[in-house]
Amino acid sequence: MNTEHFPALIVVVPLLLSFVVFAVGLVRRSLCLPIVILTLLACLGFAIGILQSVLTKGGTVRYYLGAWDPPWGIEYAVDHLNALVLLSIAVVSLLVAIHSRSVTAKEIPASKHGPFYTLLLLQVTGLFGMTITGDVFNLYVLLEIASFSAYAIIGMGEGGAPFAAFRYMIFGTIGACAYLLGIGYLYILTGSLNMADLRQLLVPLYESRVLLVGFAFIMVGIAIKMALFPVHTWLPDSYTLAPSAVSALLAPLFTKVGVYVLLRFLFTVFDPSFSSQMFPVLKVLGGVATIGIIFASIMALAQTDLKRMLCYLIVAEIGYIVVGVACANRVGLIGAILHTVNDIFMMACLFTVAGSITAYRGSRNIELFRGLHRTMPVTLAVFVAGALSVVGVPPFCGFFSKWYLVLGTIHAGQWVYLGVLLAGSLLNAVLFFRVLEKAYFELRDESGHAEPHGRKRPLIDRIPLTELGPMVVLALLLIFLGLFSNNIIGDVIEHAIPQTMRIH
Amino acid sequence: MVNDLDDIIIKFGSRIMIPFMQLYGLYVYVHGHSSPGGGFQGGCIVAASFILLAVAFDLNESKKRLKEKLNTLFCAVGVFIYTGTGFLCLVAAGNFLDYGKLSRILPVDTFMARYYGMAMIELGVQITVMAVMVSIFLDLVTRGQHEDVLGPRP
Amino acid sequence: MNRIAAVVVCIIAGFLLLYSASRFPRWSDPNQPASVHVSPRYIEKTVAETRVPNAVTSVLADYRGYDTMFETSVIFTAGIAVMMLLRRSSDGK
Amino acid sequence: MGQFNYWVYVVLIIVGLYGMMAKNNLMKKLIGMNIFQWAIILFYISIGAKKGGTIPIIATTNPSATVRAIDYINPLPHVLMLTAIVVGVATTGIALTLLIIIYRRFRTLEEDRIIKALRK
Repeated sequence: MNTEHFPALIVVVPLLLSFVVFAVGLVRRSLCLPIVILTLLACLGFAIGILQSVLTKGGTVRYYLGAWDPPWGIEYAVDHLNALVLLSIAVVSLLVAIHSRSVTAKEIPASKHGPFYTLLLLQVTGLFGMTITGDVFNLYVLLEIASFSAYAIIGMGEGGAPFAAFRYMIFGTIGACAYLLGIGYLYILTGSLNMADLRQLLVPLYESRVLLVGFAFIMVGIAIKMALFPVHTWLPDSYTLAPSAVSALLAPLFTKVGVYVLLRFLFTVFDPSFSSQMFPVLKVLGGVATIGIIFASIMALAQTDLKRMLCYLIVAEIGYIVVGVACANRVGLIGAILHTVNDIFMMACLFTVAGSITAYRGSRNIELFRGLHRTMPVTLAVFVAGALSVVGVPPFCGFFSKWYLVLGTIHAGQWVYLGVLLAGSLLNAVLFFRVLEKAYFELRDESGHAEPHGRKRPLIDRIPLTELGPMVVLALLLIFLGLFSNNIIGDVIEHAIPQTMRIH
Repeated sequence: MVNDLDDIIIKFGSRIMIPFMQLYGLYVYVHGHSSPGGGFQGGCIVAASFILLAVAFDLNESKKRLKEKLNTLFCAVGVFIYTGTGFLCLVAAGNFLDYGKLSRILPVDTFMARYYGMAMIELGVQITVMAVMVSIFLDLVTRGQHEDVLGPRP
Repeated sequence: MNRIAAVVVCIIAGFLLLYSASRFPRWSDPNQPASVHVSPRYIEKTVAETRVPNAVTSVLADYRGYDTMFETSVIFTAGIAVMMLLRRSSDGK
Repeated sequence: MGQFNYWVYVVLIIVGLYGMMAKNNLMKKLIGMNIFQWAIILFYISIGAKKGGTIPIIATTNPSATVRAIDYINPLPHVLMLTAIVVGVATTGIALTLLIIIYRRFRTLEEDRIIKALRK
């Protein structure tokens, strides 16, 4: 099988294997995770292959499903932007899956491992599919697959988790239906569902009020799915109460795929000129995002629950990315795309650490960080790497994307955005200082955790290597992404910027 | 469940109706190509017959006819048939789901290959829809407590 | 509080929807864009290209068969979700 | 009255949206969610209508016969909505499951009481 089929395979292989995992889970539960990991490894291979073929071709790689030409059939259109996001999803989901082995064993009863891993794989399928598709309705269906598996897995948790999942479901359904309604408006105006086709057909309709309302509904739908500030309320509850393995997968990926969809609609389905001039959407988004950054950063400061704190951080990070988009210039957009990718890795890093610590300590309270550097030095070092990256300290990747975001706001002359970006980073620094102070400088570790009984394999940091390895890899990736950010921008992101914006 | 409400009319009536419902479900699937219908509708009708069995008699009766584990397996088998058909097209050197290329495997021309490819995936849809509808119904009415509905315990 | 927010959102959404619905192409107009751009091929070519006279089936299973695959997967997802969620609370008794 | 379908769908959407946001009982929220979804389905189906068109099942099986698109209604919205219906069924299934678990845990489906119980 040659590379031309990779775009289909990257979605279909995890889908097919999820059924296999389910069937195998009925017979032998221990085989589920190895199959999941092998599948994700294959997906990583496909993602690399896709990125390579996009780079060698230097343009959009298209794949016609069922061999029907685009406006009639469904097409996959992969350009630099999707290829980059696909690769990030593949890497992070693989690492999180490996990491999830021991965490899942602690958190989820063995009888449910089969369905759990099936849903995990379906989740990844949905995310891949949303990223790669070139058809607006296909995106909706895949969005629902990803959402359903999220609702179900979040609903598994203890205490208020089913309630959080239900609220997430109500919000998610409003979002998905608003999106469906929006594409219905596009359909009634043009008769097409293909993104590339829509772009051409919509140009003469930019004055139409039906189109404006449809566009507004699509934006609302995507905003809910990516947890933009006023409609983020579903996120902290549901991601906090989700099992750790899943929050480490959902938190970095789902919201960022939402950002990707936003970029797709703003700059591919609609012409950039429409989004920036005809309709004040970028101004609205930017204004909302600035409030969101400040609000979420302050809310994060107020939390005593580690995971909930990180959840508010996600809302703030989404704000940063949207501010970059709202600058509507080349540098700002580079910053936004780079920050999307970086944020996937930063959040994966932080959430895997949070998962390990909570699984080890049995509680999510930040107080439990006290004296953690003695018992879990490596894990804590990984957390520091993630924290420094979020704050934006030079060798780590977060610095470079924030640098571009700052440059973007300066180019656009948006001093409010600039101020908010800097203030937000400062708040994040305070936030992490508070946590790390507990971990490093408050020495008493009175909780007196005994060594885990009956351990079978050598443990570093009192956690198995399968758990520690992925975290360390993620931390190293943060540095690598930082060091090679120039290459990433030059080779990939530059080509993902819409033509009309490259001139600056 | 319904034991104290042992109604002969309901039992007898559903006993007569169920085979016809299942036959009709299959008819709707088979004729989906030339009349309203298809895998989803047919699957719903077949599932309704099992649900009627569970309502008119009791859950055990329904589960005697459709073993829980088999039903669970069917959920995966249906989608597997669908996706597998897609992969078959890849093997036949076409794009994913390009049934036309199945003519290299099946003894028919390109157009009829599309016809039969569709029949194949509709079968997958039918099986999955049937199994999932029954499974959701049984899980919801028993609130997951019914031991046999739940499959093996750890 | 909740109710006031709901009323506000409903009024805004209702205004937007009515505002746009008045400018829709006329209902059941055979010449509206949705009826002339992509869909005619499905009707005119379904027999020629797939030998299936039911255009809904041919679009569902062939032209847009990929959507249907995920539609089936959605059903499958729901099935195992229900199974997993309910089964769990029974063995955690 | 030509746009009747579209007015009806707007009304249904508002009803559903209000139910989802304002109702205190989770079951009523779910019902609102269903109304919302069906409203969108009605909207799509309305797009497919053509005056004088019949159901999109071609009367001939002769591959070379000419078929006029104007005689048959638009099949695409119907296909899309078949998918949306399935999504609706799946949502309802998962939502009912979650409601069962919520009820088992909190012995109520009133949102304010659940929140109160969670605060404790």
